[in-house]
Amino acid sequence: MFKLSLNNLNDLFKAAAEGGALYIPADDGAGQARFTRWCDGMEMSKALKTVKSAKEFFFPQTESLVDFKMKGKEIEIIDPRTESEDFVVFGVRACDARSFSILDKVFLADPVDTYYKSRREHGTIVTMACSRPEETCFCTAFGVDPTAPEGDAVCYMTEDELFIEAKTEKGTAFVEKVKAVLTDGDAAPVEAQKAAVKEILPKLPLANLSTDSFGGDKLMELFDSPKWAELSASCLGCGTCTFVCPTCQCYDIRDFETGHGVKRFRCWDSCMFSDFTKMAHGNPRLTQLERFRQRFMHKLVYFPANNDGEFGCVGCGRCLSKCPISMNIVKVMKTLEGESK
Amino acid sequence: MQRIGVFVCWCGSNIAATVDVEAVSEALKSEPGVVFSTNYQYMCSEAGQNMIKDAIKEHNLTGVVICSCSPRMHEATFRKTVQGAGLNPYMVEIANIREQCSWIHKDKQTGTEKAIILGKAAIAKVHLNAPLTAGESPVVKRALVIGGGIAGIQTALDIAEAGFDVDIVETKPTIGGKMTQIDKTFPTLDCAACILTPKMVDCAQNEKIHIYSYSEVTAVKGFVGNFTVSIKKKARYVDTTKCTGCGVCTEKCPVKNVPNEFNLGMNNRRAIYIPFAQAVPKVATIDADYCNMLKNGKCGVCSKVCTAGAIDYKQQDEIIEERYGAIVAATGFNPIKLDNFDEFAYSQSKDVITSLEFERLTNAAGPTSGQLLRPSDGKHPHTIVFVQCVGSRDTSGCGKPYCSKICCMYTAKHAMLTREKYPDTDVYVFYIDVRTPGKNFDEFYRRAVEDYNVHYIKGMVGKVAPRADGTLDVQASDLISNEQLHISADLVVLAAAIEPDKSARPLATMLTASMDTNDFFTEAHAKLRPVESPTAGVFLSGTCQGPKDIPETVSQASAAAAKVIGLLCKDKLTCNPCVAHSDEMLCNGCSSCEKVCPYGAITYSDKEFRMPDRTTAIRRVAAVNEAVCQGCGACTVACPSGAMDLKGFSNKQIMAEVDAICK
Amino acid sequence: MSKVTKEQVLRSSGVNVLKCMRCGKCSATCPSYDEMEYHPHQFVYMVEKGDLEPLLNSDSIYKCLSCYACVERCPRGVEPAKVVEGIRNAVLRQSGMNHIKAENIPEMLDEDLPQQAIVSAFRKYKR
Amino acid sequence: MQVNEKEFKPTIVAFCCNWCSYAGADLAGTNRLNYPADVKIIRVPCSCRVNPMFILRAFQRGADGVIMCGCHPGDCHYTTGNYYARRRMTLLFSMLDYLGIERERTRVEWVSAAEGAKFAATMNEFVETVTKLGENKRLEDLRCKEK
Amino acid sequence: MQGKMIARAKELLQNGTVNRVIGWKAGDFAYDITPAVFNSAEELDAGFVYNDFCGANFSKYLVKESRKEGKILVFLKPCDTYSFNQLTKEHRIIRDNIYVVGVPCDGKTDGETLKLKGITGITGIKTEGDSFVVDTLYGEKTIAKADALPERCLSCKSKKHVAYDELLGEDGEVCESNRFDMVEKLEAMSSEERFNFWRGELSRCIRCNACRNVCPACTCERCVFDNDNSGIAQKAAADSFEENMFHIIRAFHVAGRCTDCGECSRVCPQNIPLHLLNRKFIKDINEFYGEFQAGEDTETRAPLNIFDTEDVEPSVVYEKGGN
Repeated sequence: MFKLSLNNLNDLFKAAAEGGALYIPADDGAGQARFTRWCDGMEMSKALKTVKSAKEFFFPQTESLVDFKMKGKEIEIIDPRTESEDFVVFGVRACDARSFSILDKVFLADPVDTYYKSRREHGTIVTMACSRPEETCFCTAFGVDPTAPEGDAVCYMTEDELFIEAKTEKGTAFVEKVKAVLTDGDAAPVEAQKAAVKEILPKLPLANLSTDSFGGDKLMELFDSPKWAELSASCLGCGTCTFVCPTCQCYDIRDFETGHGVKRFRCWDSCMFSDFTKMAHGNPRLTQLERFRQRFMHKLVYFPANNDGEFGCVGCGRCLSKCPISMNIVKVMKTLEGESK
Repeated sequence: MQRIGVFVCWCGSNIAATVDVEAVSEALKSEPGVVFSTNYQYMCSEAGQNMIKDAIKEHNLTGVVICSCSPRMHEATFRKTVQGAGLNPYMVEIANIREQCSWIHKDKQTGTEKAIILGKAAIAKVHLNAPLTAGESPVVKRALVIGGGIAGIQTALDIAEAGFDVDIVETKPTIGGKMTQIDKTFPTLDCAACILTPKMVDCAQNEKIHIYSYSEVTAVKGFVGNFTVSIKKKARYVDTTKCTGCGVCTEKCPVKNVPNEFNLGMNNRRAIYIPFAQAVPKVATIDADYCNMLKNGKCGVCSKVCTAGAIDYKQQDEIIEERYGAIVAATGFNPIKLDNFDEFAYSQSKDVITSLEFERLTNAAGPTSGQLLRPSDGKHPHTIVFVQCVGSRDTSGCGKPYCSKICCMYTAKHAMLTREKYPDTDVYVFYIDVRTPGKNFDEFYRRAVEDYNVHYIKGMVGKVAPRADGTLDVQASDLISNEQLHISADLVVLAAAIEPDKSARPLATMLTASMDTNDFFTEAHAKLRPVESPTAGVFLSGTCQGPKDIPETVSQASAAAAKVIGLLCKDKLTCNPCVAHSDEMLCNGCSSCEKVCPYGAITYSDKEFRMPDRTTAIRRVAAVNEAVCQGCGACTVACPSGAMDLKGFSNKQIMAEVDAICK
Repeated sequence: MSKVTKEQVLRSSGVNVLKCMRCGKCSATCPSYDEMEYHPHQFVYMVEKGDLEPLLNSDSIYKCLSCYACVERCPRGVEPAKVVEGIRNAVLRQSGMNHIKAENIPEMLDEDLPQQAIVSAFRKYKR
Repeated sequence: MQVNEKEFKPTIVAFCCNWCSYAGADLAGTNRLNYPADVKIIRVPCSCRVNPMFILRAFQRGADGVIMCGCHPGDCHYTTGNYYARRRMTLLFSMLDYLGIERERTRVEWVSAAEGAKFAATMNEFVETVTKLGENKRLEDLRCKEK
Repeated sequence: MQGKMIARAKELLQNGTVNRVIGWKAGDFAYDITPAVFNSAEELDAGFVYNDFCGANFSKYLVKESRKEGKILVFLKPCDTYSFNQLTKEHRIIRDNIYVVGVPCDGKTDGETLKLKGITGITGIKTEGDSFVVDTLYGEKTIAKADALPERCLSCKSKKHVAYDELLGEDGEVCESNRFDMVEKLEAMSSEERFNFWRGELSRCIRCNACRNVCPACTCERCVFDNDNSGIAQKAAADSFEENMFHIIRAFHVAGRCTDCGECSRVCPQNIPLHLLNRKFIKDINEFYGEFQAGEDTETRAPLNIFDTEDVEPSVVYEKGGN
């Protein structure tokens, strides 16, 4: 365990950004936080969470897959991937850290998504333990410990100091890299903070959220529940929940005709969108009810069914704060609770 | 994927001189979808057209791009060509590489590059073309002639002769126009009234012709074959069905001091009047500005003396609506106002007059009963100076930049007639050029000089100054003897420029017919379609299109009539298939399109639909009446959902052109 | 004396003599006509032909009153008076007549004389 | 020969209504009135056919200036089309200006079928203005600029 | 007011005037209120709320709801009634199938606005006079209501209902509003400053479509941006151009139809001030073509569907100040 005074945070960032990119949560000018490429003097946001999760480092909102260049009737095929730079994402919360293992199950399973894999290999994740959880947090329901995040290296921030501990090889490399600005640290303040946060966790309004009614084996009961109708009735069909979600991984592949050729790219899709999974014959989920149900069934039933019981939600609470009509996974779970018994 | 053929025209050297046609056809050959590309000297020639037809057959072309002159020139030609080879005529796109490329660029490389891009844009568009089929719309078999001068009269008579109903709308109480005010006509010197009045009477008596005199067109809706026109019949306070034209009222009316417009204000008429003896319709009209009864309710003399009981002080303006298949504009001309020409002392001296006033002074029905007398003192003038080009060919902004065309001839006529009737008169004509193209015109002018000894002086009058003794000092230059002359004249006659009647501009707006900067109507083609307006169904007759003398006016009037007859002979017109189309599944039913449609071509109705979410819904959706839609596209932009699109100019087609041009 | 060219006159007068349609209204309107050897329309025509010599040597350039009646009346906007002015200036500039020098201006200033007049004279008569 | 100094040649899209402005452009050609080849004309039936979408599209695809020409107000072949177009373009241009897109890149000009000279003069002037502004950077799509 | 509304809703259900009610349903926290349809008195008792967090505008839901069987009761706040009128004018809702009860509004806030004021970990909210007393995991906080209101309510354009079948409580008046202040401020900037401002704002857009999907003017059967056939469909802002394009075209499509209800800015997860785009059009329309408030009635033609022969020329844009 190493530490540094928060007064010297900029030095840490400077060291971390050496020879690569460093991303930290920074205020975006509209009062919210987003991961931003660090430049000298940039301060870290005090916010608990960024609006968008950290998944975009590995699974960007839009990503070029292949370029076709046309000259007259000739077509040239070009792989547009250029990234080779290593990067560090600093200040990832426990919930987001967990999301990477969920995304890995999707993208690194056979067939491996090489675009994702390459970014994953280039990235080092430095997480930050939570000290001030909010009312919308329910990560504990999904087995996430906000005081002990996963990640290549883990940080703890107290009043005036930052503690850092490497967890993986990449994490050790990171700590090595910035070691010049660190001093040896004592685990006591960290433990004290953990204990304090553990005091707060049971007081969170959603502390008692239960996943008992959900899982891979609950398919039919839940699928046919009549309650989906009222739950989905007011859904606007926007993609806010999906796009702020750290685990949503659906994408669409589109072609953009540039005038000189075609750029094939993928972009985040949302199961809430009316053209989600639209195929040549049309759309298999024609109503908002079906699309709405898909999102929650995927997280609470289909995903665990295919991944040894692991749920596709990390309880970050972003959808709770961001849904325009305040419909969210918690309300869905509470409403459907008991349906499967 | 279309199979596209590209045909690049040289247009002789018109295109080939500044565009490397070979390079263009070669470059376009490698565009996706192009399976054939060639170039040829004259694509519009028979050989060129056959080349296109052969290529369509040989290469199974589904689309054709022709790089040539403006589509306004030959689009129709090439549509027919491809149709002849079995292709839908709307599978052709023209790249305008002449008017918009070769003719404006001097550098061959620049021209060639641009021509290639224009060709690519046309190819991009034709990729998205779809075969279109034209609908049909019925033709209302009735024509409207706006203006009842010699042009309007001739057009109406010819149309009626062919068996179609025709209405004349004339703003004055009588038809006849300017020609009624003219005394004699050149070059034959017939009496104008003698040749015009029989035609006026023919109009009145022809049962196919209806005359709306003292009336104005106030609104025009619709389109070729189906115009709806609002006509305001101004109140004349006389029941035209009862009035016998006896004229008693016009003699008894106590208001005697109304300037008589027929004689250009050189004498007076009464408040109730018949413009002149041969007026058609020959009915009285009350001038509301002067009538005591209408102004303050005190008089009523005309009503008392009218044995027919035709006077109706309560008459109101009336607006009627009538439908027409064709409209002819024949709004005529006026001499310009001479306010900008102080140097000629027109406003200072009664003895400086315009040529039209001179006509009245020499006309037997005029203020002097045909005696040529000075307006100031009623004495016979002994020295008369005619000044030509007053306000014509004037680019200084005071007058008109064009040649008024008729002045040379009528001035020769005036000069000749004066010398004939009053051999003791000295007549001077100041001219810049004497323009006499026309049959027997130059002979006529030479007679004035040689037989009648009119003094033609090459030069211009600079100043006319009234003298105390009542004569006019005319200061002028004689360019040939290189001297400045001072002539002491008794009468000065100004050949004022002519301009289109002021009613033409608002009328053009109503008709959506275009005008030039001088407010003459523009013809569809300066050489090949001189009597048609670019607006389908609108035709041009007489001086509203440009300065003309009477024989020319009559020829054009008959030509316009022939065009109208050709149109009215058809039972149906083929519509423009490039019309709006509503995709009902996208339509929101919001009515935006309906609100901006100038033709009322869009209607809404509730229809039952099978919706994408497997439900059935009754939705309010728009439908376009293709026979009524004219294809402007206003609705397509008003529609937020993109349900409205325009065939032949679809969103995607235009964007494809944009893409091709910008890349 | 160096040669005065047509271009010089055209440039200094700003007149497009090609606009002339030979109507003669300029000369018809000219109050100084009888005094002049060459008349306004001749100035325009002769400049167009490049026949400047007679004009340069004629008194006519000083007989022109610069009343601008010809400019006012010309139907084509040719502005003959400006052509006369152009020739006159050319002669003055060539002929070593009394030019106005900047340093002489102060002594010309006079309470009753508008300064504008001196400025324009200076513009016209400076070397 | 070496091509020295790359002179900036703007790409200009001109939307011209079929009845007036396109005919005006033809007349400019008939009268051999020069204007730069940078201007490419797209024929539309009426100025009211011009969707704001087209204008944005042109900028996206690499246009540096977009000009729309129609019949003079009151002279529309379809009676009222250009009046609607005038409102639409006024608001659109004002919005583009508000978003910080150089206002001189967009323009509306009324050109009648008889105004060939005006058409040429307008295009000359517009090309000059846009050339001075330089390349459109603020409303570009980088993907379309890669060659 | 909540009590009165529930009582009236029950009466109307009871007497058969309506068969269901669209209203606000309480959630897990004080602020997470969801629009919901209530079918019975019991459901109303169980979840119906009306408090300072009931910001959602129900007008758009009526596009679908008014096409269902039976009449629906809707509670509309003053600004919602403008959207309601606009939708009626455009035939998007079937007026006869709706029973409108106007309810007063003193401004509505939401959890996100409070969080922006630095109040996090909210576990409960009480209203005390003109203030909110907020219980948080980290202690009690008090904030004046006026400070807790979002921009749209601080510059409220009208407290008057322009459409209703009946009113609960007093009707208000059209307000003197300063809603164009920020637009004016932007107009006064240099072109480059404006460009940088908007790039900063729009670059945050994640194309979630929340603004569009909540917008009562965006009720297209299928949006051009979702329609592959439109030629401009786009699912993500793959280039900064597409961010601009989406928002310009969306603002243009609602120009003259947007009532300035402010829902777009309320729902934007990235806090982009989208209302500033719409207000620009509103301000321009007012200046160029005379004062116009969309949704004020159901008859007046939208400014883009009408014209005056003497309208200003597009060059007015160049003649304005700034650069």
